[in-house]
Amino acid sequence: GTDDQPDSEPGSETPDPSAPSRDSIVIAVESDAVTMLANTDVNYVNDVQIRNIYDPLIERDEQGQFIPGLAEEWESIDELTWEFKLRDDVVFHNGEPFNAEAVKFNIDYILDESNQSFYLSRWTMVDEVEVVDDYTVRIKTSVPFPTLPLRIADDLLIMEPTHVQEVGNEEAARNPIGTGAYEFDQWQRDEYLILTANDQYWKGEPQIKQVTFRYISEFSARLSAFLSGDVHLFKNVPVDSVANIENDDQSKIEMIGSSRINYLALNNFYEGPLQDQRVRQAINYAVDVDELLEAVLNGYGTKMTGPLSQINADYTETSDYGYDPDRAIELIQEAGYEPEDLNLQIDTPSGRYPMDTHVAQAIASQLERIGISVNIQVNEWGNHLAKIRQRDMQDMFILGWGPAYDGQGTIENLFTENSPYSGFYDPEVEEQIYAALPIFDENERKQAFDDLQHLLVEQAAWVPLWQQGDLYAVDDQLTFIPRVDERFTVFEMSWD
Amino acid sequence: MENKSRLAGFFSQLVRSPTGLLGFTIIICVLILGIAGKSIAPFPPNEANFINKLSPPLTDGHILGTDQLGRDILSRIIHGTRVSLMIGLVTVVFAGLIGTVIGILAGYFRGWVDIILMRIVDVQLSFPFILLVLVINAVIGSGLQNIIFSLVIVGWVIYARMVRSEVLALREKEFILACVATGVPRWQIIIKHIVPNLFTPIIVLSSLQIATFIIAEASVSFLGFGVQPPEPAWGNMLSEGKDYIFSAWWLITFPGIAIVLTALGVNLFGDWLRDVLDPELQGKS
Amino acid sequence: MNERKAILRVENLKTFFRTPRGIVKAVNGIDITVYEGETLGIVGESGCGKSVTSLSIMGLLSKSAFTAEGHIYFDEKDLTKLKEREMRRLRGNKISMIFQEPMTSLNPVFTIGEQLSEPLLQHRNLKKRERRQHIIEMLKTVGIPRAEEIIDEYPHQLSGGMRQRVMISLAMLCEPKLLIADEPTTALDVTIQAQILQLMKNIKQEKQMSMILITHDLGVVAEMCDRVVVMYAGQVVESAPIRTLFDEPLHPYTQGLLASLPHSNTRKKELKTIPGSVPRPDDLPKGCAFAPRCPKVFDKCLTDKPPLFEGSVQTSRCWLYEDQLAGGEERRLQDV
Amino acid sequence: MLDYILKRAIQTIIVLLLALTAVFFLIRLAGDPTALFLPPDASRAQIEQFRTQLGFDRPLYVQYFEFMVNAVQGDFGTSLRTREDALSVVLDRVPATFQLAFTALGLSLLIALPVGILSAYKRNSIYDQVGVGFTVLGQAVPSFWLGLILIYIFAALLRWFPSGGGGSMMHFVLPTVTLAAYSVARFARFTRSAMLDILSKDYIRTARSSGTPTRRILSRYAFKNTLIPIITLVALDLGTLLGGAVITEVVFSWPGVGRVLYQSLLNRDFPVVLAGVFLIALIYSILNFITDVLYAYVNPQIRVK
Amino acid sequence: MSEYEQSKDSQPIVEAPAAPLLEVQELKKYYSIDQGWFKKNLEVKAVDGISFSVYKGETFGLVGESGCGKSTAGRTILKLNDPTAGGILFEGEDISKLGYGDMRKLRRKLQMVFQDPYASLNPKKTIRQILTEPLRVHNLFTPKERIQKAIEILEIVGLSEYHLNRYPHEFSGGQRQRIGIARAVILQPELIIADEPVSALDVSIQSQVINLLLKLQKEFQLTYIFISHDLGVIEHITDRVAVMYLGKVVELATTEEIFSDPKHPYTKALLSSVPISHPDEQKERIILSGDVPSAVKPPQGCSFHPRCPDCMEICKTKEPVTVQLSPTQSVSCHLYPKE
Ligand SMILES: Nc1ncnc2c1ncn2[C@@H]1O[C@H](COP(=O)(O)OP(=O)(O)OP(=O)(O)O)[C@@H](O)[C@H]1O
Ligand SMILES: Nc1ncnc2c1ncn2[C@@H]1O[C@H](COP(=O)(O)OP(=O)(O)OP(=O)(O)O)[C@@H](O)[C@H]1O
Ligand SMILES: [Mg+2]
Ligand SMILES: [Mg+2]
Ligand code: NI
Repeated sequence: GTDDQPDSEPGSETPDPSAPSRDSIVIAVESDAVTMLANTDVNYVNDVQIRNIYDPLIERDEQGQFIPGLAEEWESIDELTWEFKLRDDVVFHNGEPFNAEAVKFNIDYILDESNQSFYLSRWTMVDEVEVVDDYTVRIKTSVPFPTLPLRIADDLLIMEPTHVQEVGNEEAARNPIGTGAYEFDQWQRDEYLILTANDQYWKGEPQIKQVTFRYISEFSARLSAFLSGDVHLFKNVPVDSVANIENDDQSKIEMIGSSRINYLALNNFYEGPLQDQRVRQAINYAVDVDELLEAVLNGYGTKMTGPLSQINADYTETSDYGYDPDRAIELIQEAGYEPEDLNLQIDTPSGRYPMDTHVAQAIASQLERIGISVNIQVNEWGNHLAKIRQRDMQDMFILGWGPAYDGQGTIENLFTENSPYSGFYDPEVEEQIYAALPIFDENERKQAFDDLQHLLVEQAAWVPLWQQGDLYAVDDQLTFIPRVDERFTVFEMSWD
Repeated sequence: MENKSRLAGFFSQLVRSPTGLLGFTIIICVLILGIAGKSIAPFPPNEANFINKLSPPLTDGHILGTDQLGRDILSRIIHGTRVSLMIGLVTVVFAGLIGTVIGILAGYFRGWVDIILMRIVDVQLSFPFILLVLVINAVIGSGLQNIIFSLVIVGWVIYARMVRSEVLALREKEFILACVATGVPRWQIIIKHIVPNLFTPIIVLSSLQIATFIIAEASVSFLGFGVQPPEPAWGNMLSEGKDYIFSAWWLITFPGIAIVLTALGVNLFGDWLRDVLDPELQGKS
Repeated sequence: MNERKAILRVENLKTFFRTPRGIVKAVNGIDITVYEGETLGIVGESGCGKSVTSLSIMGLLSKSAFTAEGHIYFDEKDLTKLKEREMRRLRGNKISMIFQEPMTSLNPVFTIGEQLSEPLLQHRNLKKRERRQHIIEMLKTVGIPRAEEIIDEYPHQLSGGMRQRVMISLAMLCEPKLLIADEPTTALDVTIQAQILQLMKNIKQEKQMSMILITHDLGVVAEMCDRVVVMYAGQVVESAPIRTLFDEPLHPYTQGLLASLPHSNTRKKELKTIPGSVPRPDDLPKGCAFAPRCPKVFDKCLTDKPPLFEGSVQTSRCWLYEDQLAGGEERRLQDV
Repeated sequence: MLDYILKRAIQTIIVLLLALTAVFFLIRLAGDPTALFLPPDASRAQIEQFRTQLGFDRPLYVQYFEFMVNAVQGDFGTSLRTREDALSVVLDRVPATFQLAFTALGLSLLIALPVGILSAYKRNSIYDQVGVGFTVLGQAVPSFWLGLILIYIFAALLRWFPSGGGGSMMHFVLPTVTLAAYSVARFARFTRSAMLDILSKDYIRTARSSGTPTRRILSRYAFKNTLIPIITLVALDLGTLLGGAVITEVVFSWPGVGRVLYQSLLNRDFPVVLAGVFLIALIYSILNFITDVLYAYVNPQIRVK
Repeated sequence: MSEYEQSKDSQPIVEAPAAPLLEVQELKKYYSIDQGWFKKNLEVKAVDGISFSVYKGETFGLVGESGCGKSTAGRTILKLNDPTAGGILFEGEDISKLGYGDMRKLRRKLQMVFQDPYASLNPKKTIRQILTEPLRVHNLFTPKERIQKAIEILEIVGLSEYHLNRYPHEFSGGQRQRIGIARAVILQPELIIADEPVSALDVSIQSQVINLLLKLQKEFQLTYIFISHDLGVIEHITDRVAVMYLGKVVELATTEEIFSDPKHPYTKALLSSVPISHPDEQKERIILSGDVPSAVKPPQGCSFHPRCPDCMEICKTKEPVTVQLSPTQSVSCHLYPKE
């Protein structure tokens, strides 16, 4: 933005422009938070907001590696028990101390069915939380749970127990208390959320004193609010608008390869040509991912060759099918078809992933180059997801998955019969997946996941596209380092 | 001969009204585009050309520029004419038919039929048009047929109301009584005497409804339930282009102008038609 | 009779309408004189221009109408030359009008009192109370019972006859010099018509005003008028004192009209008729407008338009009287 | 009057019940909300459990009756998303919607009435042609397009007004203009034709014959008559403005009922959608009722008896 | 030689035969006006028990002021409205209970001419369609013959084949009324009810149409029920007259009796209200005070008593019965007590 209007808190009159006090920030997000309760709703937009109020036990650095948060260290004592040592210098916004009871409360909160936490299914393997002493806590699981730290890092945030118990969930959902860098101030549904700095924050005093999340659903409105200086930061700039922002001398673009991956699912749940591995391979040959990336995404994205992205802990390099239309035709013919026989459908959501409908249209035109006819079905997101869940999808669909930091979270949830998100299922593959999951030994586990990745590539289980390139529009004077986990950690930001 | 002179009279009246003539001209142009679009369009509408994407108007023969996939906007608008017109016309035809039948039933037989049908109408009127279209589309999914279907479901109501009140008035007219007195069977009274007298108001209403439906399609597309790409329709062009007002204004400007012009033409013509056909106004002059 | 002062003189008035189908010559050159204190009847068939004439005098025609030619002198002022503002000062004050449709001529959303205040508000400088008093008196004069209550009621609460009385009181409020009544009783029942006609007679006598009474009913004319003007297709075809007209009608049209009344014929026998129907104003014959229906038509009628031939008390627009009556003035020969 | 109110109330209740029924079944057809609420890795068992919690496992008619029984008591359940009371989720948005709708309505009338009256009075003049031209144009412009263009010009290029959100007076300008554009067109056209109709009435001629000046005829006599049809139209449109401002609310991120309904629909947050539909239908009916009362007030023919 | 011309030769039956063609017995038609769900509907007693007979070949007149129920009576007799009570005997058969379908067949013999020549013709139909439709729905003749009939009847009513393909709006009021009459006559009915067929027409046209009606009556031996408020026309054309007031027949007599010796005070007042026909004519006026009361709340007793110049005490409470004063004249008034 041009004019210095740092404080454009909605509801207030425009502040005096002569006082360029740069201690507040406005971040635009697509939609309202659902609730201010932690550990309840899995929605991304919700998470990025409340993570400024609540802290996790385990954090990630910008590259997604675990670093200590409220927990100073953690280890697995045996296959079924993890122990966490907690910080002893943290207090909640209301002055209550943070301790092991708080951790227990929050995990129990997830496990308590009456709270209807959407995280519950991921945590069912947790049996019990044991408070060892004030700052030590043990988590016992019913089966080996090697990825528990990951769950803890990605899901668990710490709410103040007595507050929640006293006021009840409904009130706590409107009036949160955590240990985070920012304290809750006000929340106007569908308009804004205002947080103010927690000067007692255990990591130090935040530089930015006030954060406003404004809810602007239309991109154009978001961009214009940004360009006019009402908003200082927002995510998901469409690739074709990047130049606009870069050309504005008060603005800049920050980009990072996200942990979220996009792919073209090849559905073999459903009787059809795609049940033939050769046809799936042919499609892998016929789709020119490089061209898509370059032409549709203007290069903003990192190409993938297998099921996992490079930032995934279990990533191994797999070979790329490359673009080979002739080979594609051959394979189709081997499978007993002519490309012209094939009439396939691509389902795509609209506006869910960068350029999703355009990617679908571009893929369609690539497939049409070798003679396959393709029709496109654009679904409203709810319908798209429901179709996948109900296994009503036709031949192919576009979907994204994330955050995908580990092999298990991705592969188990994508390529088994229970989970229809890749549209791919093969009994042999599934058997191998289930064999790999409980392996606790680091090396063995790595090997198993390496093999799985090669197998999936060979099976042409899907057409891997790319690691989404997250594009942020940032006020030129704001120091903001984008994170793979898509979070707005305001504590880490500062004005020049 | 009679018809010829009526047609001639129609045109001579049209020529004298600047707004009517403007509307008529626009409609004719749009119709020509809709019918002959394929042969007029300079490029295939769905041919992606990534190298040329988002080129501004007047580059490389793309008079109105290209879109995100390098497709020629002019060609897409021309092809979209067909879809938009089809939505307008087909919806009007079906909504008109259903609404008319229901309106006649309610108006002619009155009593129970009327009460039930009119409560249904009330229900539908008690929540907003666009919301209803959205709900229906959320249920049945998006796509051309579905849009038309939902617009029809929503659109018949206005016809039903209008036709009902016309029929209520008509059935008290002396010429209908005269039919009864002559011994004309009831169904013949409806079909031969009431229906022909509904044509004028229906045509006038339809001429205005077409524009409403074309705009409604665009709105529904805008909210994400539109015609399936790559098939170009004005609404989905706008919806695909809405994120580009800053980077490529032509994406949203030209299809928007196409809609506005068409709706304008249809409305102007409809207004004029109403003035000309309205027997009251005619009687007075 | 000639010594009497003319209060209104209409000279060669032509009122035309612009329509999409061209110019309609609704009133095509008429001359009317109204003397002080007399009642002039205008009769003629539907569409012959009676209402347009009266509206021209009042200056109440719609925008598509224009005065192509002619003058209307009222109190020696030419109304066709007056500005709207000046005309407004006359309307409802010096000249008033009663309309045919008592049902639609009153505004349904205002009380009787509110509507009747209007002429007083415009032309008289009265306080609110005085106005009300005045209105109530007027309502009583026209024979409205419960005037104090009726004044606050709405038109739909009154019957047709009552409304026509209200219309009359509206016209009479400022005691105009000239009252134009355009078919004041056509929409009413005979018994009510008799009441209203009686009332109008009384009021006229009392207030010593002049009146133009427009009607298609020769009976009403016979009852009310001193002189009669017969119109046909936008023109005056005959004018005469009332008895002369009934006893010695000159124009074949007037003769036909009188002859076709049921009273003038034997019961159950065929009535005498005028064949054919009134020509449309945009489709007038070349010669005399009545020629196609005239039983006494001869060659000249078909080719030349007759001027208005004037006798001492009677005028007639018919070639039959070319010799008997004085010839029309030159200008009339030319223009038609 | 009392029995009239009773009759209206009964009618309204029937319409509301029918509307709720229609939307209930429509929305059940829209499919299962579980997909959108549970994380993608939720197990089948958990999905089942969630469905049980929502009561989706029971026969549809049982769900329907239970819903209706609760709905009649004003209980639409809790939002699946926010776990707040569904009706209050919608009710919270009513003020914002009302503000926008009434400002837009005010603006529309402020422009439309004079334009309509004058173009009727000066029929076929240049003024009329231009006026009519603009009103037809107003109806031909899709509101989202107008909204985006306004944002582009006035928020982004000129930076005169904020591009969205609620709050200060400045925030009202663009959404109000967008929302009003269509109604201005409609009202002006309607006023014009109603006025034309009234001006040709006999009683206007009567007023003129009393020597009343034109201005007074327009502003006092004809205006009150025109008001009758206009009130009906305004009520009809106000209903649309209140519930139908979806697009404007989405484009301008206006925290109103339309937007929350739209989002709840996308999220398959059924209780909120149903509560919203109920509320809109209710408001609409109430408005209609108020209209009728107003109508009776200006139209004495109805008032008596 | 056409059928129509043939029938010219036969003599019209003027003498009333013993059996009436149409007999109306205590006919009632009440309209109910919806007053909401919780109020009793208002009842408009538009026709409240009228009885009369019409004989073949005669012209029976119905007069009365606006709103007294003339049109309702006419329409109810033709079953364009369902009667509330009472009998309608046509050629001895009670048609008051017939359904739409059965009635349809009878309509060949019962026709109607309407008041408004503009509203009574469908603007979307050509004259050909309007005139052939009655023949078509009654399955008379072949399509070709129907057109032939239409042309014949057009010529009889003074129009020509040349007008066949025109639309109603191309005709003047008088011409339209002729078409309306032609439509009624083309089926050669027994009875025509003419509801104010001339009151919308100009004086000079009125006489043409009356002549046409007289001519047709002679040619086809038609029976008319002629409804009008114009006493001049009634006097000229009818044989017998019923005077109606507020849904009731107050006096019924031959036309001569009514006009020369009216008995009911209302009839007298009505006749005296007719404007004079020559300026020299002197007329004794009975100016009635007050308005016609509404049919929703008819006054107690004799419904005419509030306006009646001869009102007596009994009139205010007791409804008069019909008294037969002579074989041809009957009246309902307390001035003429039953012996
Ligand atoms: N506004 C108008 N535009 C065009 N023609 C008009 C207009 N008003 C009247 N005329 C025509 O002028 C002629 C005279 O009309 P006018 O109303 O004066 O007739 P009238 O003698 O009063 O008839 P009636 O007895 O039916 O009232 C008619 O032919 C009519 O068609
Ligand atoms: N469809 C109807 N519903 C309710 N009341 C009606 C209806 N038709 C007529 N009436 C009432 O019935 C009474 C008689 O009406 P009808 O038309 O028969 O009178 P009329 O004698 O023909 O009068 P006019 O001379 O005005 O034609 C009137 O009070 C009228 O208001
Ligand atoms: Mg007139
Ligand atoms: Mg009648
Ligand atoms: Ni008369």
